[in-house]
This record gives sequence, structure tokens and C-alpha cells, in this order.
Amino acid sequence: MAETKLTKKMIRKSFINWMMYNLSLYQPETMQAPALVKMFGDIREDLYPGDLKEQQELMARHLPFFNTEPFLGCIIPGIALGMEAERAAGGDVSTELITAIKSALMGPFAGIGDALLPGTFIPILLAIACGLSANGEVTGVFFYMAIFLGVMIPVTWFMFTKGCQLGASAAEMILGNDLKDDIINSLNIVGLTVVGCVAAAYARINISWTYVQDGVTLVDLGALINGVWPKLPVYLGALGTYYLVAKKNWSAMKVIGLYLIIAIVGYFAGFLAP
Amino acid sequence: MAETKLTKKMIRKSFINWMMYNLSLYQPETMQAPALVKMFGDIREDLYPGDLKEQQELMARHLPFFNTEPFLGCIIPGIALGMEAERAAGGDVSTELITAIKSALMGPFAGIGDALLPGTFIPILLAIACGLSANGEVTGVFFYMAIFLGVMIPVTWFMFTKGCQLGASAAEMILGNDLKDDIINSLNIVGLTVVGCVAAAYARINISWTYVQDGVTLVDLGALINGVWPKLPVYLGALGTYYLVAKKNWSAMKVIGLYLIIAIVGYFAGFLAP
Amino acid sequence: MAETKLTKKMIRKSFINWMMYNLSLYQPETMQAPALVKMFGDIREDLYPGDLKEQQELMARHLPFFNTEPFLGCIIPGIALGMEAERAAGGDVSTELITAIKSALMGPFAGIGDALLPGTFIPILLAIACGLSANGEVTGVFFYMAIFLGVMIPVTWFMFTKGCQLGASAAEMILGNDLKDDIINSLNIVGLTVVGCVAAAYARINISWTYVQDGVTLVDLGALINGVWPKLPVYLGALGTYYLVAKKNWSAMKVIGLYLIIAIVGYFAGFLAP
Amino acid sequence: MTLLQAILISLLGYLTYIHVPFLGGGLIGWYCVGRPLVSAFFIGLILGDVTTAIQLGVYIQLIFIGLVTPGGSISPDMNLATYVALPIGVVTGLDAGATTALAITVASIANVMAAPNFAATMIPVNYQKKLVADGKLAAATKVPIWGNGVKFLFRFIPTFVSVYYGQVAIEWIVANSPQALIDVMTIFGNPMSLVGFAILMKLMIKSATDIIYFTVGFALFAALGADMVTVLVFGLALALIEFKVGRARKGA
Amino acid sequence: MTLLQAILISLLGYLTYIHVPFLGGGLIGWYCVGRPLVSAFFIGLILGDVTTAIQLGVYIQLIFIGLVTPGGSISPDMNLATYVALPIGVVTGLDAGATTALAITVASIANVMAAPNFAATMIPVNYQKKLVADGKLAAATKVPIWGNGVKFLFRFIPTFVSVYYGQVAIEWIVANSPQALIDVMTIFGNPMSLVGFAILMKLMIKSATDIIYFTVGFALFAALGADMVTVLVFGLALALIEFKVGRARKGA
Amino acid sequence: MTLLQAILISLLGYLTYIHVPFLGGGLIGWYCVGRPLVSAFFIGLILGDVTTAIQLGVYIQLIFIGLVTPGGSISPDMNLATYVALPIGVVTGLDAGATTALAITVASIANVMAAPNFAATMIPVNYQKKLVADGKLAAATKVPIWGNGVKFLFRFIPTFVSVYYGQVAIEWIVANSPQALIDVMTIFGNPMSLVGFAILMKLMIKSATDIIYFTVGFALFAALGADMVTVLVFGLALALIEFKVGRARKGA
Ligand SMILES: OC[C@H]1O[C@H](O)[C@@H](O)[C@@H](O)[C@@H]1O
Ligand SMILES: OC[C@H]1O[C@H](O)[C@@H](O)[C@@H](O)[C@@H]1O
Ligand SMILES: OC[C@H]1O[C@H](O)[C@@H](O)[C@@H](O)[C@@H]1O
Repeated sequence: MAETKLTKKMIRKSFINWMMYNLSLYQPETMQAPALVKMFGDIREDLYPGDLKEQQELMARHLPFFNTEPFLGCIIPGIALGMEAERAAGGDVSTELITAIKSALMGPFAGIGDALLPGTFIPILLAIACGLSANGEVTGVFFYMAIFLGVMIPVTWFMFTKGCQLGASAAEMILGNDLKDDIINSLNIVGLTVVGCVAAAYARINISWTYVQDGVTLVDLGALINGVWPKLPVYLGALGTYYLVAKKNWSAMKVIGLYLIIAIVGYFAGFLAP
Repeated sequence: MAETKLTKKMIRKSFINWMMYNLSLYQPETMQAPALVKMFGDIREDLYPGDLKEQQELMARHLPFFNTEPFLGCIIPGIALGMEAERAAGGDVSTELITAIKSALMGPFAGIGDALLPGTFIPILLAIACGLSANGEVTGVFFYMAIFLGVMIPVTWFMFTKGCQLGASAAEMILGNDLKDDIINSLNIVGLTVVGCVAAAYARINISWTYVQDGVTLVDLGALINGVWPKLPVYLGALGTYYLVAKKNWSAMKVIGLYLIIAIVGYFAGFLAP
Repeated sequence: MAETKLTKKMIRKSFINWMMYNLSLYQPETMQAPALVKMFGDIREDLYPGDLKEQQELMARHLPFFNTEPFLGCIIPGIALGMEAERAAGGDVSTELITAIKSALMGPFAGIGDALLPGTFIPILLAIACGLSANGEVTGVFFYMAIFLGVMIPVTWFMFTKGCQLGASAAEMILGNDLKDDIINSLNIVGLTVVGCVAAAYARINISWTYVQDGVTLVDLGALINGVWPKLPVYLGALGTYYLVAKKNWSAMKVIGLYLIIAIVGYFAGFLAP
Repeated sequence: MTLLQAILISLLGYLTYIHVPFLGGGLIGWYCVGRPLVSAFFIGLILGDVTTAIQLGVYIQLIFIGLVTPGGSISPDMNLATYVALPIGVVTGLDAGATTALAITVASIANVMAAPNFAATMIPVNYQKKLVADGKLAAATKVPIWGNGVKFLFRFIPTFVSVYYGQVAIEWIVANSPQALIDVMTIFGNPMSLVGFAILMKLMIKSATDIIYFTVGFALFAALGADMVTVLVFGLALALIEFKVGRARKGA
Repeated sequence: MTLLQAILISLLGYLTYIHVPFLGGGLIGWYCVGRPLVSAFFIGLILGDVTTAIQLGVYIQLIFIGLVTPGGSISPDMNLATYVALPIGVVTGLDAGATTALAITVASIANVMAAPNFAATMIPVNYQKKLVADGKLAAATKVPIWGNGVKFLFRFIPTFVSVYYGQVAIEWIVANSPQALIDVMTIFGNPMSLVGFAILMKLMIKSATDIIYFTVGFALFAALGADMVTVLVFGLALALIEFKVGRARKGA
Repeated sequence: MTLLQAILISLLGYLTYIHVPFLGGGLIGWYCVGRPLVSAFFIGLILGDVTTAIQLGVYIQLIFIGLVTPGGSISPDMNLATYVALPIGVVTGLDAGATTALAITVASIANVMAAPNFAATMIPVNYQKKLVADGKLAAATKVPIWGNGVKFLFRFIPTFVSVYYGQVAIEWIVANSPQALIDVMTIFGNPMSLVGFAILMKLMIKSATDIIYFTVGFALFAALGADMVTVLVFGLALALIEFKVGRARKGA
């Protein structure tokens, strides 16, 4: 493993940058990428002292889309940091590899992270906290703050630093160890399954066309189509969006533009409801 | 790949034969087989000009049981046609292989085809059509006819001709390419799973024995047995029928005879209800 | 395969011993083990005539925990018997192997056996029997006794003797045949899945803390936590108990002691309900 | 209703029955013109009141919107229901409720004919076998054309009688049919599709453990209430795994 | 009820308890004669009214028809319920509703005894261990015979007292038992079966990821409401996949 | 409510919004201080009545206890609901029912702002891109700091107006908003999270068959009613199988 240029201080600064700014400029086009740009921007001098061109490339390669669950998923910026540091130190780390590892991990960590953090851990703590505060006591509030931050700050710090260490050797692990790609394949499958669930749970497309006769609903198109398969419009919408983004290389903004047109037309044609 | 004797005209004639006659003599014993016999009968002279013996064997080998979803599954008669044509042209295609490929594919295409065509595509179109015609307008009627036939005629024609082409080379694919048998194994699994669902959904065995005391049902045998496992009698009936057909080589007619006896006895003994 | 010392009489005696005594000293610490000790104790002279030390070791090695569904699972004591007999006859059967095969099979047979015997077969017979006896007739009673014992006595006898035969050759099968370990891995998976179900179905941990204001339940901690994941406390309890038993090597009695403390504290602190 | 109208309607009913080839086969007959909504349009044309026919057609269509007929199980009998209840509804001015009630009644007792229909179909089928065996190939080829006449009898006649003699006649038939016969034929028909499934299973089950897949599909529907599409999705997942395992076995 | 009848009934109750060897073991005792329906017949013989006993027996049987006792969790206590409520029902002429109500009451408070019963059983178990260690093998072999006496105490006595002193006595007991004790013992007993499962899991879990299978079974029941047989079916599918993967790994 | 109190509350609302960095980021802001229960405490401090605030906070918390915001779908708008309804509830002495009703109203119409908010955020994002391209790296690094000002506008102002002018003002806003605009924006926002999912899918789907896994997850939720944790469990089982197959392929 090549020597890296990472100091404790750099890691700490990057960690804080990530933890604070991950969603600061959140939008559907690049999502959390601006925060990565900031994170690397703040240590660009440490990595490539005086070399503006390298610094610029470093920042530029983190401009494209990045999104994951920010806190359990903070291992990914950690890995990216580790890899960049090794690269800066002259290690044999290609920029493709850095992009590949980010792409490989962000989906699974989004799915799993959302299911575990706001989906499981937080509601349990809040349930207890609400119990303790039911009468207006502050106990539950302090309990929640203490336990939640007491657990999550060390956990995220551990994940991030773990990522940094792994990152430095990730190249070898992936190239020299075929286990890694089985792990990524498997993670992708969990990720996809959870994303399927989450799409079903959080996206909505309500077909509103109904035909009412004498006060009785004769045809309720939405109900009929959901009767063929529950939430079928959302499923088709998900596949359609995937098709546009993945096969037609549409940008997020273009897709959203299409959504807007469909929303306006659908609403005034009476086919879509809120 | 050996040259085949298939002309466009022969393919078109066979396609129309299949599309029209697939269920014409439908019964539980051989199901769609008589339509295959007709399809090959009509091109027997093209395949084996003047050779009555070969013609007879050709038709005879399609007499046994065949059943699939007729329209998405029309790829199977297509393949059979392709293979028969190659065989007639002197290609190295054994009759066992022709039977094998039909047997391998009919189940999966039955399950998948039923789920997709009448199970998904048609109800969606009809839902929309009912919306358009709710007030007695003809719009929905024309919409349904146009879209349904406009989609399905090209699709079935494509499947059938694709089958013909594949068929001519299916022998090689199966013999020379181990991928094929993984595909067939996998298709079998989808097929079996869907057939299991469909058996649960469409077959009924209602055990009616109840013991009523003072107007209160004390023992409801059907409910108790369904309580052990939902639709258990249907499950056992399916396995029993499978056992008779597959392991004891009973003909469909013999099984149906048994069903009739059970229905009569069960009804008059008060154990089976409609 | 080495010759064994098993006589018909020994097998019959051991079978009866097992069938009668399997749960005689049942408790959570060693469960069915005392019955194995008795079973081997009664043939210790046949296996190691006059050799008290071997006899003692024989019985001692069956003292630790054993539990399975006693009747369909009677194949396991059968196998153990076969292996012990071969070992006694000078066969190359290590004591580790005997322990290993018991450990490998008891879980799956517990899960599968419970699901099939009291979970399926018995309720079906009883449903019919209740029908036959609904008016107080003895018919159902005799029907149940005849069918149940008529089926189960031969089945258990078959399983047990099959086990004896297999047992004698089990060493070879496992060492010489890699199929066996795939079978055991697979059985473990069924076993684990069913045990998961059974844990969810039969274990209970009721969190009772509620906060009621003006007769309206504001916070119902149990409901909230079950809302995060149904039966989450039981799931965590199962994993926690597994951790103590498997990773911390706690004895069953020690765990039960902990349960008692938690029950007392939880009840009086108002957090656990019956 | 005139005699001609009744004949035309019954003829169309026959032509759009699932087994009938003469309207171009099931794609055009059964699955297109045979859908109650579309049938309504043509019945309306025959009766001279398209709008009313379609209005009622929508109601009947919605009852049968998800009808799948796997392995020859054609139950309930949507075709007879449509071609009997809809014309009567239009002509006698029944409202939607009464029309659909009539449709459901007709659809459910029509099952009685399924088994005799199949039995009678065996006659041309066996004859075709014999012709092939005897080398009479031209004749054997033609059997599926005229052989469908069997189905004509079982479809045209009941439809015609019911439509021409009207609702009162149907009610009379229902009231005077021997209940035991209807019940036994229904019980007989209930598990009929299992025969077709068993033959498919015979082809698909390569080793005894494959029955597990059948059982998974069964359990998903019966015990967990999954619909057919959902089961298809799970079946595809299992198939994908099988495929990957098969590939792995070959080191591919 | 005569003293003799009460003794015979309580004896039979003990003999058909899940842990008792003397009626040929659980196959004949617990799973056959011990089923409420069958027990009813024998209780009827003892009391001289087989018909009434069986009539009530059917009711009690139907409550417990699906009882499974995995890993030693014997809850609710079907045995005590049957041998207490049924004789009292027959003798005092209770109707079916009252009898089943009584059965359910008895079954649910009987859990209090489960834990002490287990604790007491440790005495002969530990004694057997000691005997083996001391080389007293003949004696060690006999422990499972007389050691079952512990269970006799926990089963015969409560049954006898309840049956002989009757419904009033039961109600008195229920009313006067310290609620805290009953509650704590119930809370204590509720998760008890987890111990047995944990030991099985220890044996079956080869790598940490195997916990996923346990969790799948758990989720199927708890979150999707699948019954045990359905979970078995899905477990078999997972096992089949594991088997195929294992074979593929070895190129077989 | 004093102006200062309204400003402080609106500021805190902004600081605990999911996208805001200045309270240490989402772990401390959104997921900790931003939970309604915890927010209630701080709002209570500002208003001088911690107990009432927490009492109402518990009610609002329980509505949103399971809120997950995958792929940027922040709906319903818990943050606005909390910071508007809770202070008004405390100050005007609303009871729990009225407060939660107000919270739900606010949460549901707030969606209207989601899309414009995202659109506006594109401005600093594109500017950051440009700065990097131009080599102005120090400036590019700072964009995520001041760029968040966009979110300030979209969060502070609506909160402040609603809180300061109170319930009457909110009701006036709700009543006078063009319904068509609200509806279209809601319809527009409904499927928005699909964009993020599609980008993730693009990364995770290696071959077309992988869509099956997505569909399994979809079906488990939509057709079988499984919750997210259960889907995670099944996803883990599928992943475990994939892993084993991958290993087997390599003979490991
Ligand atoms: O199930 C496959 C297939 O079986 C029979 O041929 C008919 O019932 C068809 O409608 C169906 O598609
Ligand atoms: O669960 C396996 C097994 O565990 C214990 O031994 C008893 O509860 C048995 O009844 C059960 O069959
Ligand atoms: O879904 C992953 C991730 O997507 C976005 O970044 C935000 O909605 C986060 O809250 C979420 O965790």
C-alpha cells in the first residue's frame, strides 16, 4: 500500500465538512455532490500543494451526481478521501476507480441506511422518549438527545475513518481480491430491493378519472388500474424514469421538466389528482 | 445450419392456422394438439412432397397433448415449425428434440402468458376503455379494438416468425450451447410458481361437512382444514392429480372419470359442496 | 463398513426407550438428553461388555443438551445408536462425529417436525374426528386413535431403524461424500427459517408502558415499538438470548435466571405486562 | 326482439366464444370482440341501440375485467352472461343492477355445460387420431374446422333459447333445473383445471424438489394473498437465481 | 364425583401430560389419548357418561386444535384445561359455553407452574449427571423413570384438587391468587421458549449471515402473517437454493 | 408572540431543516433538534412554557414518528408543521387536537414549495460548477455555505409569516391559495423521488434482469403490505444468495 498524505487534521476537517454540508445544496440533479466538492476543496492544498491543475481536476471529478444516506453512508466519502489521498501520494489509483467505488456503494447505503436510521433506530428512541415526556417532562427530550448523539457521533466517526483506511487499500482489495465484487453485487441487490420498496412507499401517481352516474361511481380508472397491480402507475413511472435517465441519458432537470408538463396536462385534462 | 424449406407463404399459412384453430377442439385430454396437427397437415405436401409415410409421421407426432397460452406462447408452434422444416430439409433434427422443446416451453409460456395477457395487459386496456365508454360512447370500444389488435397482431406475428428462425437453429443452440438448458430450467421455475398460484386461484374443492347444533355451527370441517393451511384440499388435489398423471400415467379422461365419481359420491355423502 | 454389534433386540429396546422417555426429564438446560443417557445406559453391557470405563464415557457423552421433535426426529437417536454400535465394534467413528451429527440434525428436525406433526397432520385428523364425534359419538375418537397410531407407529419405527442403518455408514457418507454437507447446510436453513417463525409465534414480550391522558392513550410504547417492526422486542430478545448462549456460553439456567430478574423488575417498574 | 336479431346475437355469441376459430381465432374473437364492452357495441348495432348497449356493457365488463382462463377453466361463463343478459337488458329496458344480476345468474349456472362440452369434443378429437392412423391426412387436417360444430351446439342453442324466450324463460330454467344435477356438475367442474395443471407439472417437474416451486406459488396466493402478477415477480426472482446457479455450476 | 373417579381422572391427566413416559410416551399419551377429544372418551368412561363427555370434548378440542409446543413452550396448558373443565362440565351439567370458558381460565393461569416445574426437574437431572460421573451407571439409567415423579406432583395434585373440589374451588383459587405472582410468573414464562431456540440456533448458525434465515422466518410470521406451514414452504425453497449452490460450488 | 420570539422560532425552524448545515448538519439539526419532541423543548424555552410545548410536541412527534425521506422526498413537511403549529398552539392555548390538525394542514400544503426550492437551488449549484471550471477553487469551495441562503428564503419566510400572523393568517392563506396551483404542484411533486431512485437504479442495475430485484421490493410493499424493515430482511436474503452464488462460481 502506498503511503498517503492524510493527517488526522485533514480527516477531522473532512468529516466535519461532510457531516455539515451533505445536503446543503441538495437538488435532484447532483444531490449531495456539492458537499463532496467542498470537502475536497478544503484540503486541495494539502493533497496537491501549489498544483492548481490537479486541484481543479480533483474538485471537478466530484461534481457529478452523488447521493446516499448521509450518516451510515458516510463511509463512502471516507473511502473516496482515502483513495484521493493515496492517489495524491503517487499511488496507483485511477480516477475511474474512485468514481466506480462511489457509484457501487451509494445505492445500497441509501437503501439500507434509510431503513435502519430513520426507519428503525430513530422511531424506537422517539417512542421511548415520548413515553418519558408524555406529561411535558424534559426527561424524554434529554434522553433522546443524549442517546441519539451519543450513539451516532461515534458511529459516524468510526464509519468515516474506517472508510479512509479502507479507501487507501480499496484499489488492491478490488483488483486483488475477487471477494469484493461478490460483496458489491450482493449489496446492489439489497439496495435495489429496498429502493423498490421505497419507490412504492414514497412516490405517488394518482389517476383520478372517474365516471359517476346518479351519484354512483361507475368507472374509477385509478382503482381499476391499481386492481390490476397495486400502485402500477408508480411502477411504470419508476421504470419509465429509469429508462429516460439510464438509457436515454436524460438529465434529472429534463425529467423534472417532463414531470411538470405531465402534471399540468394531467391535471387540466382531469386524469391526475393530487 | 441446414437449409430449410420454409417459404414466407408457408409461415403465413401456419401462423393463421395456429391463431385461428388453437383452441378449436380444446378438451382436457390433448388440449391444443389438434390445432398443431391441422397446422402441419396443411403444409405436409410442402415439407414432404409425395411422401405419405413421412407426412403421416409428421402429423402423428403432434397428436399428443399440447397446451400453452396461445398468443404470447405462439413462439412454440413457431419453433416446432422451424425444426420440422429443417428436419424435412435433411437437417440433423431428431423427433425427440422437437417433442422435448415443445414440452420444455409450453408450461412456462402458459403461466407467464396468462399472467401477462389476460392478467395484466387486457384489464389495463379495458379499464381505460370503460372510462371512455362510460356514457355509452363508442370511443372506448374503438380504442380497445385498435390498441389491442394493433399491439397484439404484430407481437404474435413477431413471436411466431422469431420462433421459426430460432427453431431452425434450436438444435444447435441446445446441443452446442449450455446456456439454453439454464434458460429452460429457469423458465420452468417461473412456470411452476405461476401454475401453483393459478391452481390455488382457479381450482376449487369445497368440503361442506358441518355439524350444526341449536343453530350454531359447531364443526365446520372445510373451515378447520382450510385453517390448517388455506386451500389445503386443492393443494392435495393438485398433488394427487399430478401423481396419477405423472407417476401412474393415467390419461386425462381417466382422471376426469375419477373426478366425476368423487363429485357424485361426495355430493350425496354430503362432503362436497358446489 | 465395519460390522456392528446391533441386534434386533437392542434396536427394539432402544426404540421403546426413546419413544417413552424422550421428554421425561425435560427442562431447558439439557432438554431430551437424559432420555438418550437412559437409552444408551440400557444397552451399555451389549456394546461394551464388562468395560465400565467405556460404558461411562458412552453415557457421559450424551449428557449434554439434545432436543428435537421427538417422533419424526427419532431418526437422530437412531443414527446415534448406529454410530455408537459401530464404534463399539471397533469402527473408525470418532466421538466428535457422533456429537456433530446430532447437533447438525436436531435443529432442522425440530422445526420441520413441529410444523408437520402437530402443525399439520394432527389438526387435519382432529378436524375430521371432531366432525365424526360432533354428536357425542365415539366414532371420531376411534377414528383418530386408529389412524394416528396406525400411521405414526410404523413411521417412527421406520425412521428409527433407518437411522440405525444410516448411522453405521454415516461416517463414510459424511467423509466420503460431499453431498452430505450440502444436505446438512440446506436442512439448517429450513430449520432456522422455521425456528424464526416459531419464535415469532410462541415467544411473547409485552411492553406495557402507556401514558393515558383524560382516558385517551397518548403514548403506548408497546404499540409504537411493534409499529417499527412487529414483535421487535421478541426479535431482540431472541438475538440477545442467542448471543448469551452462543457467544458468552451462558448456561440455560443462567439465562432463565436473568429472565426472572427482568420479569420481576419489569413488572414492578411497570414496563412489562403478562 | 325479432327472430333474426336473436339468431344474429346468438351467432355472434358463438363466434366470440373462447374455442371458436371463425372470427380469426381467440385474439380477435375471445379477447377482442368477445370482451363484454366490445360485444355490447355489436349487440347494440343488431338491436339498433348502441348507446344503451354500451352503457350496460360497461357494467358487465367491469364484473369480468380480470377474467383469466388458465388450463381451460372458463368459469364464470362470461360469454353466455354477456350474450344473454345484455340483449335482454337492452330490449326489456332493465336497469344496470338488474342486468348485471341476470348476467351473474347466467354465468354461474352455465358451468353445468362445461363437462359435457368437453366430453363431446372427444368425438372429433378421437376421429382425427383415427384418420391420421389410417393415413387419411387431408381429412384429418379438416377436423378442427367442422369439429368445432360440437361447440356450436353447446353455445348457440342455450344462448338462442335464453335470448329469444327472454328473462322469464331463464328464470323458469333456473327454477326448474334439478338442483342436484347443477350441484354435482359444479362440484365436478370445480377442480377440472387441475388436470391441465398436472400435465404441465409433469413436463416442468424434473426432480421431486421442484414441487417446492409449485408450492411456493400456491402458498403466495392461498396463504399470503398475493395476486398473480406478484407471484410472477417472485417466480422470476427464483428463476433468476436458478439461472445464476446454473451458470456458476458451469463456471460461466 | 366420587373420590375414586377424581383420582382416576387426575391420574389419566398426569399420564397424558406431554412429559410423561408411562402411557408409552408422547405418541400415545400426549398426542393421542391426551387430545381433548380422546381424553373426553376416557373421562366419559370413568364418569359413566361417554356421550356428554365427547360432546363437550369436541368443544374443548376445537379450541386447542392447532396447538404446537415448540422448544418446550406448553402454553396454553391444554392438558390441565381438559382434565379439569371437562369432568366438572359433565358432572355439574355445564353447557358448552361455560365448559370452554372454564377450560380457558384453567389453561391460562396454569402457566404459573411451568417455571417451578422446570426448576424442580433439574434435581433428578443433576443427580443423573452425578451418578454417571461416579460410575453408578445402572442407577443413572433409572433416573428418567422415577425422576418423572417431579412432574407427577406438579400435574396430579393441581388436577385432583381442582376436579374434586370443583368449579367453586377453582374460582376461589383464581380469585385469591396474588395477581402480582401470576403476572410475574407469566411475564417470566412468556419468552422462555427463546432459550431452547437459542440453543438450536447456536447449533444451526454457522456464520453470522445465517441469522438472515432466522429473520426471514420471523418476518414472514410477524410482518406478513404467514402461518407455520407457509414458512416451512419458503424455508424449503431457500434450502433448495442453498443445496443447488453447494452442488454448483463443487461443480456437481 | 413577540417579534423576537417569532424570529427566533423561525430561525430555529430553518436551522433544523433537513438541508441546513449550520447546526452541525443533519445529525444534530434534522435528526436531533429537528424532531418535533426536541424542537418543542426549544420552542418552549423561547416562549417561556416548556411543559406545554413538550406536551403538544409529543402529539406532533407521534404523527411523524416513522418519517423517512428517501431520495429527497420530504413529504409531509414535518419541519414547517412543527415550527408553525406548535408555537401557535402554545401561545393561543390550543388543545392537542386543534394543534395536530393545524400541523397536518401546514404539512400538506407546504409541498407546494418543494419544487421551486429545488429549482432555485440549481443557481448556486451551477455557479459552483462554473467556478470549478474557471479554476476559482477557493470560491467554489465556499458555495455550499452561502448557497444555502436559497433554502433560508424558502424556510424562514413562510415560517415567520405563519407564526407571527398566526392561525388566522394561515387559514386565510389556505383559503385564498389558488387550488389549481396547489394541486398541480402536488401532482408535480408526487413522483419527484423517482428521479433520485432512477439515478440510483442506473448505478445498481448491471443487467436487465436486475430489475427483478427492484420489482420484488416494490411488490413486497405494494402487493403484500410489507414494511421497509421486512423488505430489507428479504433483500438481505437475496443478497446472501447472490453472494454464495458468486463465491460458488469462483469455486470458493
Ligand atoms: O393456461 C394456458 C392456456 O390454457 C388453455 O389453453 C386455455 O385456457 C388458454 O386460455 C390458456 O391461456
Ligand atoms: O420444538 C421441538 C420439540 O421441543 C421440545 O422437545 C418439545 O416441546 C417438543 O414437543 C418439541 O417438538
Ligand atoms: O435516500 C437516501 C438519501 O437521499 C437524500 O439524500 C435525502 O433524502 C436523505 O435523507 C436520504 O437518506
